[in-house]
Amino acid sequence: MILVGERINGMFRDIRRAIRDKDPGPVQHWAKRQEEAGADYLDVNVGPAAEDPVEAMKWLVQVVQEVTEVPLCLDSTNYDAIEAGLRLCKKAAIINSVPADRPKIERVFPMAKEYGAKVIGLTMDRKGIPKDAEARTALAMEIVAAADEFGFPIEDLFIDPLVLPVNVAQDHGPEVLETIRQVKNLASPPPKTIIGLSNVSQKAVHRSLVDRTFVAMAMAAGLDAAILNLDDDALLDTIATARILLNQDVYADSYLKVFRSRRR
Amino acid sequence: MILVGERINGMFRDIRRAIRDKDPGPVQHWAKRQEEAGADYLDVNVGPAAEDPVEAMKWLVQVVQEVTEVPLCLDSTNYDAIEAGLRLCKKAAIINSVPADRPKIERVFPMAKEYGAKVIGLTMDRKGIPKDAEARTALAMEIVAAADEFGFPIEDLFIDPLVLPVNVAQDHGPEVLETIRQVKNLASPPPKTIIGLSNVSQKAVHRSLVDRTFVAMAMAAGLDAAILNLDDDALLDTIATARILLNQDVYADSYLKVFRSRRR
Amino acid sequence: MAVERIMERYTSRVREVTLGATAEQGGTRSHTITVGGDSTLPFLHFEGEVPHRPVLALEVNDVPPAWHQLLLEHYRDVLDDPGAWAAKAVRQFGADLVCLRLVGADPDGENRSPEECAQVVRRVLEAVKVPLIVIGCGDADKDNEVMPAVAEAGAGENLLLGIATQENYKTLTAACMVHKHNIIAQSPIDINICKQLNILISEMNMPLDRIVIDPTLGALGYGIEYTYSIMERIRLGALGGDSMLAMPVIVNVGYEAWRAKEANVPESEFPRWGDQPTRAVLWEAMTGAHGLQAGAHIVILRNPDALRLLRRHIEQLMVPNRA
Amino acid sequence: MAVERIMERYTSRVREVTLGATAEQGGTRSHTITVGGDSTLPFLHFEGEVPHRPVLALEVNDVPPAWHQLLLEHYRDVLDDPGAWAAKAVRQFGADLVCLRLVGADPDGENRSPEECAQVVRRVLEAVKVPLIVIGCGDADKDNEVMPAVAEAGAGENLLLGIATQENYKTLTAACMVHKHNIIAQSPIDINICKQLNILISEMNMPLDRIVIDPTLGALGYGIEYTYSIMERIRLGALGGDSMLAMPVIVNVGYEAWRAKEANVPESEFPRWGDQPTRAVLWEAMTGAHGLQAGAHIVILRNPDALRLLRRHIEQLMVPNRA
Repeated sequence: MILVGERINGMFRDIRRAIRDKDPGPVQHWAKRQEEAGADYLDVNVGPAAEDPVEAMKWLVQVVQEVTEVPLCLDSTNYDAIEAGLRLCKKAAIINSVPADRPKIERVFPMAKEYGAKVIGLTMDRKGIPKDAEARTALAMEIVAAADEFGFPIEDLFIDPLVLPVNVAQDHGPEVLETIRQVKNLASPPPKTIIGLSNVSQKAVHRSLVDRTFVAMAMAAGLDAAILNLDDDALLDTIATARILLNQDVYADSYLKVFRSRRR
Repeated sequence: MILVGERINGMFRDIRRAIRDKDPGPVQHWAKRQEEAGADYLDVNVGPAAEDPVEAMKWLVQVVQEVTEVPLCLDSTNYDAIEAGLRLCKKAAIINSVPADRPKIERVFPMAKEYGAKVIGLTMDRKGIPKDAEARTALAMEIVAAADEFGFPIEDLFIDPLVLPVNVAQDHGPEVLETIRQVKNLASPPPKTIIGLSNVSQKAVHRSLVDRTFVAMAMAAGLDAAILNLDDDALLDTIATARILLNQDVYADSYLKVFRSRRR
Repeated sequence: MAVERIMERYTSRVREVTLGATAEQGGTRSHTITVGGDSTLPFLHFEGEVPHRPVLALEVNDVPPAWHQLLLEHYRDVLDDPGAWAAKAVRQFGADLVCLRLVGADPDGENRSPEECAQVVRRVLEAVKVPLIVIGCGDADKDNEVMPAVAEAGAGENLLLGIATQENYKTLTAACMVHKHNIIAQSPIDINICKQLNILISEMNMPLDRIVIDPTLGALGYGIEYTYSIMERIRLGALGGDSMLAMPVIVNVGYEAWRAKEANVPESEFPRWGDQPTRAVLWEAMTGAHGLQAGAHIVILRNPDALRLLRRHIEQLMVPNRA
Repeated sequence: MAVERIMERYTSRVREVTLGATAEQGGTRSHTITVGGDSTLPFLHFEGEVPHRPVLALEVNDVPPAWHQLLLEHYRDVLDDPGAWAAKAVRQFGADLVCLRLVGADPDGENRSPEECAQVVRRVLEAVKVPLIVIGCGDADKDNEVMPAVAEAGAGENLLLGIATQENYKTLTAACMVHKHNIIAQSPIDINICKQLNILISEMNMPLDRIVIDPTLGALGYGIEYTYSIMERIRLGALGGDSMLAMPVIVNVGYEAWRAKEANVPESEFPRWGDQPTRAVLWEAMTGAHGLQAGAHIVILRNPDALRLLRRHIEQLMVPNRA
């Protein structure tokens, strides 16, 4: 599992304030903390409130890279902000994200190739997010075909089937799991799959329980990566256990400890 | 999810002693306790040490039925013991179990029909348990075909793909999950699937974590039932959450409490 | 070629709720009304049972309401007397039950006292012998004073009292439990809150067969499709064994339909919309018909003409269509 | 028709471990030996790198062992002098390194003192300049006394010391850490215990590049296939990025092969098994060849004839087979 830390996001109040006040403190705190928790990537999102998203993204990327070498996942719908960020990234980043929408595809894939970045493709188009797995997979197929067309390596493409909150869109859950399963058959090698895990428990009670139950189910369906809350120890324990049960890591009595300390 | 309480089993010391001393106390304690925890069935197994399995099974069935109306899952490789138990069961029971072995199939299905019992079919034959999902599914198919031949309703057949301990047979885990998925395509209506959940964590550390992670994964694959430790609250919470995430129960903030109290 | 008839088999059914109490049951109603009990989707008689036909209530206010002229015309002679209004609704217009709305309690309006409200309830109970629904003014704090007095005044009558919401259900639930009434549990077109509220009410030890769900119907043109999908899921939940969704459903059609511009604006303003009186009746009736199709068991109306149309519609819907 | 050559791409490699220390590194060895570093399955040069050829050790005992006559013949002149034995093993028979087994420490045998054992180690270190492996007598308590003395006696020499097990690893690990030696971590043909033991040792802060895995090889005919599958999984784990399995592997072939009846019984007893001396050499060599195919980096042998056969085999295995 590729673990992407979700915490450097302008949706969180401390990060929003840090961006506004140009205060690197909270940003670097979370960069280090997520690195210690085993982040493979750090998601970096200026949030919807940023006045100048391009400048804010540049600042975030610089500030984060001052304290960690963990590569970044640049998260924005503003592709100028993403490109500005990519220019500053010291390691190959992930572009988060592109929907199955032609003009955006044409903007993102050439940019990704230029900067050697990976890409997250969303199973949505201008009409929004379809409910059933077949329609979601069809949109994934469009993105896979586009990647192929632009000569973008499929192994570097992550399909995000778009998890929705269980307390308002419960019927999407099984469809997301089925989409993960189907996407793994779209190409050889198949694209990777990724989810924004915390979405599933948005405004629900028992958030950690919901998150970790869903991640186990998604991993059983073939999930490769997740953007998630690395501060949730029970969640990391579940991921470690799911890896053991899927025979992806060799069991040893200390497997939880090993998983937690694998980056240190 | 159909939950079968595992606790009335001569493998446990208190039950073994109870059978030996004809002391109904521990048996009835666990019967009530598992009923309160929401058992849909109570597994009843005299254990390997019982001197007279037929008499022991009769005694267990009687003693359990004195305190609960929860139906039973008669668990023995001794079919005379099972038949003696079936004769005493007040409600339709489950026969646990029959492998893909012709003489045993010929003994079990007619008996199941006579007593209106459901049947658990194991994906093993005289040669043992195969590793890969295809071979397991092929054995399941044999059992499904046999059920059909004997006019046994497929909805009353549970296929058990045989979970093995993760710390000695780690490579079986993904195969079991795949078998669950494949078995659901064997017939229309498909047979049900069941696992002996606690097997997966046998002699492993973090047993509850391993159990609940695996059950979420198996439920995502289509699991219908499990023989499990109903004393494990975290496990029941995970099952409740998986049901919510699979859209099998409607989410409400109190869903955990509702799931726990559904039998009361 | 023979067409295979695919039928669903459900494991459970909607719970039955009985409203009203006769003399021998400790009340003064001439009869009781039972709703619910369905073991299939609405009116699919060939798949399961629809044991009770849906019932229609007419709304009665304790003070003359600021309704559209067209509506007021039906009730002009009784607007000052809720008892007479209720009697007219039942005897002249054929309502199965009366839904008394205690608008007069509103602190921003007449701010009537709990005792005054209780008096109105007594008056209406004397005036009609059908089971009674009583709904507060909508101000949470005031309703928490008024409804206990109403529950006490109606003790023994097995009323249906409302409206409990996720934010304010405890006082009303307690009052219903003490005086053995039924409760309306309202959620804002949200099945999760609907279920959660039923859980919360039942956790106070209110019996599940004394709860009626108000899913908050959207009027025709105002989110009616969304209500449909929520009500369908409620019914499927009930049929699938979810005991916290297996309650009969009440929909407040008169109130919602008359909030729509389409029911109110005169032809002069939108000539292409046609005759307003006809349009208003149809708007209310169609909203009600939709509620029935979606699974409603009790429909609260305002316009007696809409009631007449729906009554005929229900008769047709209840014709067995078994295979 | 062109055949597509499917190649695996692994993300990681086996860690390198270096044994011995030259004068400038603080020791007295003439050279060091590095094992491991593989980035592919054994000898698949076309898929990845096999940077170091596997090395062969000959076993030397501190007291004359109760070995089969056939073996003893090779060492008859040096059985009483471990130094001379080691020198013969290296100079005459061409062993890459010496594996000194301190059988004499056994409390049920000669029960030699730690200091006596340390003295033997010093003697062997003087006699040969190749890196040294030292293994205790197998009695856990006694080894916990002996091995710290051995570690101290060999300080600076970067020895490979054994044998740590899940039940008894702390004393040896501490001794290796203090005196900067490498450790053999042995597990009973069980990948889970293998990994767990590496974790336990590393949790004591032993650097991972100073651990060598002994997976407990089964001899030919005695579960060799099972060992193969465990060793294959260890290698696949290492290549897949499991740092707790990415250690070089040592196999105790001489000891295991000579436990087999097939190596020992005379032709007279089983005429169809053929000439015993030839059979014994082959039994040991074949067990060793299997160990190499399964991923061993260090093979401990007893019979110099088996060593000669394996040496030639390794030369052939190391011929590049890149595409």
